[in-house]
Amino acid sequence: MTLVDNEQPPPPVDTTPELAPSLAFRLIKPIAGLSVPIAAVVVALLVGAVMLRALGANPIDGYIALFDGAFGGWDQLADTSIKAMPLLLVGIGICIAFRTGVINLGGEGQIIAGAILSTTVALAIPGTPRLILVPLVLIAGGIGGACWGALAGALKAYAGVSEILSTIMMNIVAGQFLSFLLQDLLIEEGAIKIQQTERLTDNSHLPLLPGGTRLHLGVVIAVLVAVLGFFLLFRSALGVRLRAVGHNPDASEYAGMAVKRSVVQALAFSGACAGVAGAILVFGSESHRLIGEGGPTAFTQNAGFNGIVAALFGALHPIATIPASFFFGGMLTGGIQLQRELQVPAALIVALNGVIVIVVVSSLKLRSRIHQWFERRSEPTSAPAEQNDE
Amino acid sequence: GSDDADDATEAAEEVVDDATEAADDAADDAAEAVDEATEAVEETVDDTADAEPIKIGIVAPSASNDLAFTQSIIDSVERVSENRDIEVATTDGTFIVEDAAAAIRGYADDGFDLVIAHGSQYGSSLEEIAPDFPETSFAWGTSADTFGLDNVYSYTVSADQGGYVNGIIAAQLTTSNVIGVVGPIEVGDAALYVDGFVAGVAAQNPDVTVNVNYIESFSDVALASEAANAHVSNGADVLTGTAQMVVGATGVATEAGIPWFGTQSDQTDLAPGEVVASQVYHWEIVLDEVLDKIAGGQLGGESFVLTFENGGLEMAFNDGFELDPEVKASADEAIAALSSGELSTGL
Amino acid sequence: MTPDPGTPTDRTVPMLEMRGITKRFPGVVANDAVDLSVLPGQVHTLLGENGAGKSTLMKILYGLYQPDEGTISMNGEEIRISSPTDAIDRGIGMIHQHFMLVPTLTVAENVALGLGGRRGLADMRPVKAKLADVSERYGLHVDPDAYIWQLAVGERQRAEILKALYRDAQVLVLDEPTAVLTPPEVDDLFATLRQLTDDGRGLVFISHKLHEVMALSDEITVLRNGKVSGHTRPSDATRESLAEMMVGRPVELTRTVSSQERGQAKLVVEHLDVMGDRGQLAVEDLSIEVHEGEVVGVAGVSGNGQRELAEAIFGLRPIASGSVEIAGTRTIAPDPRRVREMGLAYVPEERMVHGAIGDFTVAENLMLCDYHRPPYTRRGMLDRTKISERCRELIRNYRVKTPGQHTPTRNLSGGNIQKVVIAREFGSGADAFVIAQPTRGVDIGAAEYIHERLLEQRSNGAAILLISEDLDEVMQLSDRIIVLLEGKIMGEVARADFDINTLGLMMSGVTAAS
Amino acid sequence: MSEFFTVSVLVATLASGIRLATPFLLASLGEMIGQRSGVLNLGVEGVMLIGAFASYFTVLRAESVKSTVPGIDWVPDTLLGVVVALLVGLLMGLVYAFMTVVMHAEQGISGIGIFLFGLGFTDLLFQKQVGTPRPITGISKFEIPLLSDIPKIGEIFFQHNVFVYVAFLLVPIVWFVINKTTFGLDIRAVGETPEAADTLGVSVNRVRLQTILISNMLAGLAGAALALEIGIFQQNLTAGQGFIAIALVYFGGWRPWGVMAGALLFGIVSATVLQLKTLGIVEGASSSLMAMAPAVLTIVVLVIVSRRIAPPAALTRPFDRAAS
Ligand SMILES: Nc1ncnc2c1ncn2[C@@H]1O[C@H](COP(=O)(O)OP(=O)(O)OP(=O)(O)O)[C@@H](O)[C@H]1O
Ligand SMILES: Nc1ncnc2c1ncn2[C@@H]1O[C@H](COP(=O)(O)OP(=O)(O)OP(=O)(O)O)[C@@H](O)[C@H]1O
Ligand SMILES: [Mg+2]
Ligand SMILES: [Mg+2]
Repeated sequence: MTLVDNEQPPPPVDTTPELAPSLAFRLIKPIAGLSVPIAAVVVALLVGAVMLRALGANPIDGYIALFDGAFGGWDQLADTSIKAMPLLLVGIGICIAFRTGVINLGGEGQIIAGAILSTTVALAIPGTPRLILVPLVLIAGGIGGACWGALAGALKAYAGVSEILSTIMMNIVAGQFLSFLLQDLLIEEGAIKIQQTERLTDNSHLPLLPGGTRLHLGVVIAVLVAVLGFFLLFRSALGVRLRAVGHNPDASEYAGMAVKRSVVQALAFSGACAGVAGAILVFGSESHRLIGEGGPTAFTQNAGFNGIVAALFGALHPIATIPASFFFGGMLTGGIQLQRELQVPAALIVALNGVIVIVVVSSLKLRSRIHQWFERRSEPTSAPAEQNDE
Repeated sequence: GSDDADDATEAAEEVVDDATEAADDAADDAAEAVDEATEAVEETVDDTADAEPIKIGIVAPSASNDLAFTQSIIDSVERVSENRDIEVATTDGTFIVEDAAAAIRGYADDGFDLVIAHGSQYGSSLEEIAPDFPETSFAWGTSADTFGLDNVYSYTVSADQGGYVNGIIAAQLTTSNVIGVVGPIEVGDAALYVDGFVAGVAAQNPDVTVNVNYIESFSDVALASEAANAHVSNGADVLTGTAQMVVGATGVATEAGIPWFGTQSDQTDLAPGEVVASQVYHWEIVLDEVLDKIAGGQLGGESFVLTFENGGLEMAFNDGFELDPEVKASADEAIAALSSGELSTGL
Repeated sequence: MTPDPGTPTDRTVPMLEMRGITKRFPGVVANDAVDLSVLPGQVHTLLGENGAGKSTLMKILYGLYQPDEGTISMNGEEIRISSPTDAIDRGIGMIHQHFMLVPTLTVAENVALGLGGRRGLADMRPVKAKLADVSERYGLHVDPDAYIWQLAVGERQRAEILKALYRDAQVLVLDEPTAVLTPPEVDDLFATLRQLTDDGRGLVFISHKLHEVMALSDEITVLRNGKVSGHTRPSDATRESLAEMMVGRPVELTRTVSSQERGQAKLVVEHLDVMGDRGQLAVEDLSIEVHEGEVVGVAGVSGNGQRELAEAIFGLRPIASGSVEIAGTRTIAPDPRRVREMGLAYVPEERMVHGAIGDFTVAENLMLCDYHRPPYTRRGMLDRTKISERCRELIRNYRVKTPGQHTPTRNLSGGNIQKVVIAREFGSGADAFVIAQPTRGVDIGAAEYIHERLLEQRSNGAAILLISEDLDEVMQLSDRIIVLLEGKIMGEVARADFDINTLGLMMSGVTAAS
Repeated sequence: MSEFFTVSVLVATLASGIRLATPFLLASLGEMIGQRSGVLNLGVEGVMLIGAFASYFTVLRAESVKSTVPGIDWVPDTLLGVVVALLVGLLMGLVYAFMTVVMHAEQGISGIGIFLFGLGFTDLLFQKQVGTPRPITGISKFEIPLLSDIPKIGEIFFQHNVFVYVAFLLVPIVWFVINKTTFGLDIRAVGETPEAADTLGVSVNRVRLQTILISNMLAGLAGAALALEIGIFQQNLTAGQGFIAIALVYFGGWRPWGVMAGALLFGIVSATVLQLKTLGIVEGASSSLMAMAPAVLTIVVLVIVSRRIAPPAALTRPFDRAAS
């Protein structure tokens, strides 16, 4: 996975030619740039419309239901935000890992690791005051995910095991371990065995935000982590090291950077983000417990993979990953409503998400080509003057 | 002097308080009476001309045509709809528990009369959601627990009973004295069925070995298929299994020509020559009762169990499989005994 | 391997003519109405500063870029070259500035690439047979079964040329072929090139080394900022005049280094053994002392342990035995960060692989070693104002040509990337340096500048170990020269005894003493 | 435990391991060819699902297919299913090539798009076109004459369905193609140093298009192997096998034999776990712990035998001459 370049498109450097392009030209340029992704989404939605039609549903009703279910009111916006939370957190982790040149496909396992550790903590010390317990379980989640990620990092750095292999395999391990715990050590005592823990005490649950929706603290934390992720990557010394290693590990080593440690750290940070998502999924859940019945994805919601898509849509930038996650979160919550109202299978939404990814990602290059065309039109007629401050 | 005055004031206040309370009570009674009257009126309206259909929302974990757990409820609601005016909406494939919670809430929000949360893993979410919608009735299966809420029904099934009957037959069909079971994860209704089956076999013929293989997945069809192969290679000549991934195992039964016992839905279609019998869940027994109670104004608080006795369980024998009449008779006997309560699976 | 019999060998009709070639890149006009013609049997040299547009012009000729304007004709006929396949079909061959070899394939496989094979089989026997012929004829010896990654640069260069000759190129472009070669290798190459021109082939030659240009060329075209700034012949030019045509100002080509008192031993290497990539002993029982205020040159044909030596000193490669001391402290299990903290800095030879990060901005590369130190980082967070100030200062002091400090470094020309690396290392406050190939592929203007800076460090009392295959450079800058051969010291020569012939002989294994 | 170490159980376990390894092997070999040319395809899982559904559905509706396409009455249903699976693999390959080779889309995200599409779309088609799971007559065992009669050996290696033989035969074939043909030379060059290949007139994008098509067809075939072996389709039939197949390419160090070793390791360990459970040696909750074994062992083995083979240098790097 090639890495998307720098923090931001380089600031408009002073290559300003003498002849400023016409006003109309300057107005059209950003519109032309934006038109491509918009057109791509429209194409994807048209494909979706065809599928809806084929399923015997009215596409317009379908999209109204989808939109309404995703963004149609405060409750819907809250649900969408809650759904976006794990995508965002995993996505931030992906930004960190991918920019360090590490392909973390282990979000699923790291979410589970975070959930297991945080749940264990909450079950062990149920009487702790909320003000202490809530931060504690979040931290425990982060630590759980970080350890699981760091293990893959250490395998890569010190044993030469590709992280693509180890993270995929470790997802399986974590899923089975969760299943084991929920059959044995952590299962709720009851007449019928359900793979779930007992109800976690209210003082461990993430507080709801005012406003009467189900929006909880977890969403705020996710956004906060995105901002932290941004500062980590682009404003801290550590970020310089991680990105340097991501772009060119050899040059980084020659410059005196600890490459192996960076790989482990990147996966630890990445795992920590996913682990926090795991904790929030437990402590922000409607059910107030960790449920693994029906397989690990019943709990992780596949966020370990969907988060990758969100991060790449956000150009591996933690802040841009916020709207990207929100968009995919909306697709998922809207999909539930679409299914309920029009009785089309939920699989449609999964397929439609695939189509959106396919079409939008294909269009990105087109966009940069258009961008280049404009660049060329506005280029100077002779080689640029030497830009020395002499 | 001042003390007396104080006392007097207190006494006066008490009197006033009492009076207010009495007035409140009266008002409450009146309001209740009005409510009841309204309800009565509404009921009559329902019973007579207008007849707005009862809206039922179903939320279930796997596909509605999985020939297993989810399909059992869909089919049952279908059967109920033959005699009743109901309108059904389904959200299936909701294996993500939080999505199920959202769907349950969505149906309640949309004013559905009955929301069926068909998955034991949905219970804990329902426990939190149901109190927010006191006017809506919820049904949760499979479980015996209603959380003490008066708008939640729960329903479950003595899956062990059918398992037991299947076990009795299976023990008579095996010649190798080895039987294989392909299970998903050892929890809930699946574990109950398997345990019942093992008990049935043991009751019939203690010499038969039952190899139980939980493949640790509800969805891995390929692994289920290979688990069945493993059973066959270990000498099993009768197979059974439960949950939606067994469609992988029935193929192995077909190929090897080995008898198969089904559960949850009639699985004859999966292996027309090999399925001996399937335990079929008739949730309509529960549904009918629940709908009657809802019509009567009771929104929950009760729990139902499908058994042979109440007709919620039925053995569907496959006509395409020639079963020795003696064996069939022993099965019928077991069913009768289980129905009458003479016999228990011991679970 | 005679020239195509159908080709007239009339040596006055240009076999290649490029006319009015213009090529624009976003923000740059790389070629502006450039004309170039090559006669059969002629070496036509393209000269110009880094980024003048030489490679671009040649990439157009080879079908890698399409010109925005202009025409190309061969043997009088106008042609369109839309891909390298077209170019190869027309008899154009190119030795690229950066080797175009697949390191994981053998020499023979690299040669056979794209040729197809009988029934789709990659049978190397006929390839090797023909390759043996070509090698024999032009004296280009490389083991056809060796993997490219196993080869030294000189051998890679020969493999590159063989690829073109195997395809019977009539016009051969050589983009800085000598940048990585040692003087004896250059001599061999030139002998081969003369043989090629004798066959009637036309050559386009690009180099930053003026003495080579003077020695080899028939015609010289000078480019500046994408335009032709002059056209001449060696007989009408001097190195000084060429330099001035390129740079637009007089350039000091020879430099006298004043002798100065050396101080204490700063970098001491004793009895060092280091293993190479292929498990052989690459450095053997090697001892060197570099004192404050002294430049010690390490000369030698590439692949004789120079890289391993530098990497071992820096902790990038394990030391098999022996020791390294920096400022009196022995490095134990060193890693680059600790070595740097001990005051040693390193300019590695491969700037794009080891020296700089192409996707990072100029500013980020300038700070690559210091970013984590105060005042640039406080409590873990970068101080962007301080960093920006520092970068502006370095860019100004080292005359780095860049649109701005936030430009991605890969968009800079090679010489400027090298200046970025030099600026970073010299600006790091270190007082001892290991510097490898500081001016490889760098134009004379920039090279002059880098040399100036190096000597400035020396006069400030820095200890400098200068590793270079460019004998002129080593002789110009060093106080004494150590010659390396097969990982061992062949001998040491003091400044007073510098002589290009003696050194050349020592490099090939003949000791000065004998 | 002693029950496990009987000859018949060991033989059955090995045979079962080989069967389980087959879909992995087919998909991994395809992925490996793609990666050798510099293309990472994370969409294998999706293409496997599409291939599985296509072959299943074709067999299910073989009659109507045969009545619409004249002259193919003689073709066995399963073969028809395989052909259709290869065709849809080809189609998905074209889509993926359009995205990554023509449009230069980011390979990782493109693959995930294909995966999501495959996952949702097959589920949708299955629900709308098939409904409840309906068994088909899948592919049956083909006992290789003579060889299958060898005691033990015959049972382990020569009593399988055709997919098994095809998959294992592909190993030397792929090795030969990559190492001994000009096409293989092109693949290796393009995956390592596309610029160099380009300067010698090798069309980087055409080679990549070809490997993408091959790789997707093999993924489709892997799906068919799965569906036709089990004789049924269900949503998410592959249950993560495509991702494991990708991991096995890394396990195998981009070498066909290494990939085969990985697939066999994974398959045989899975089969062993199944046997241990079947025999009641592993019971209860600990059977979840045992289910980790294939994943854990793959990592452990790789740590022990680690050869640190570098991936193809140009993996995931789109090639664009104008920008190089
Ligand atoms: N692919 C490209 N995209 C954008 N700009 C380019 C590209 N290739 C070259 N340029 C620009 O064209 C100019 C000329 O580059 P060129 O490679 O021809 O220089 P050169 O004369 O070969 O330099 P050097 O001596 O360093 O090799 C450079 O300033 C550079 O900015
Ligand atoms: N994508 C790009 N955008 C802008 N300029 C580019 C780009 N790629 C290359 N260039 C320019 O192309 C020029 C030449 O690139 P080339 O690949 O020939 O190597 P170089 O770095 O110039 O070589 P050397 O190290 O010998 O100077 C550089 O000056 C650089 O400025
Ligand atoms: Mg150049
Ligand atoms: Mg250059």
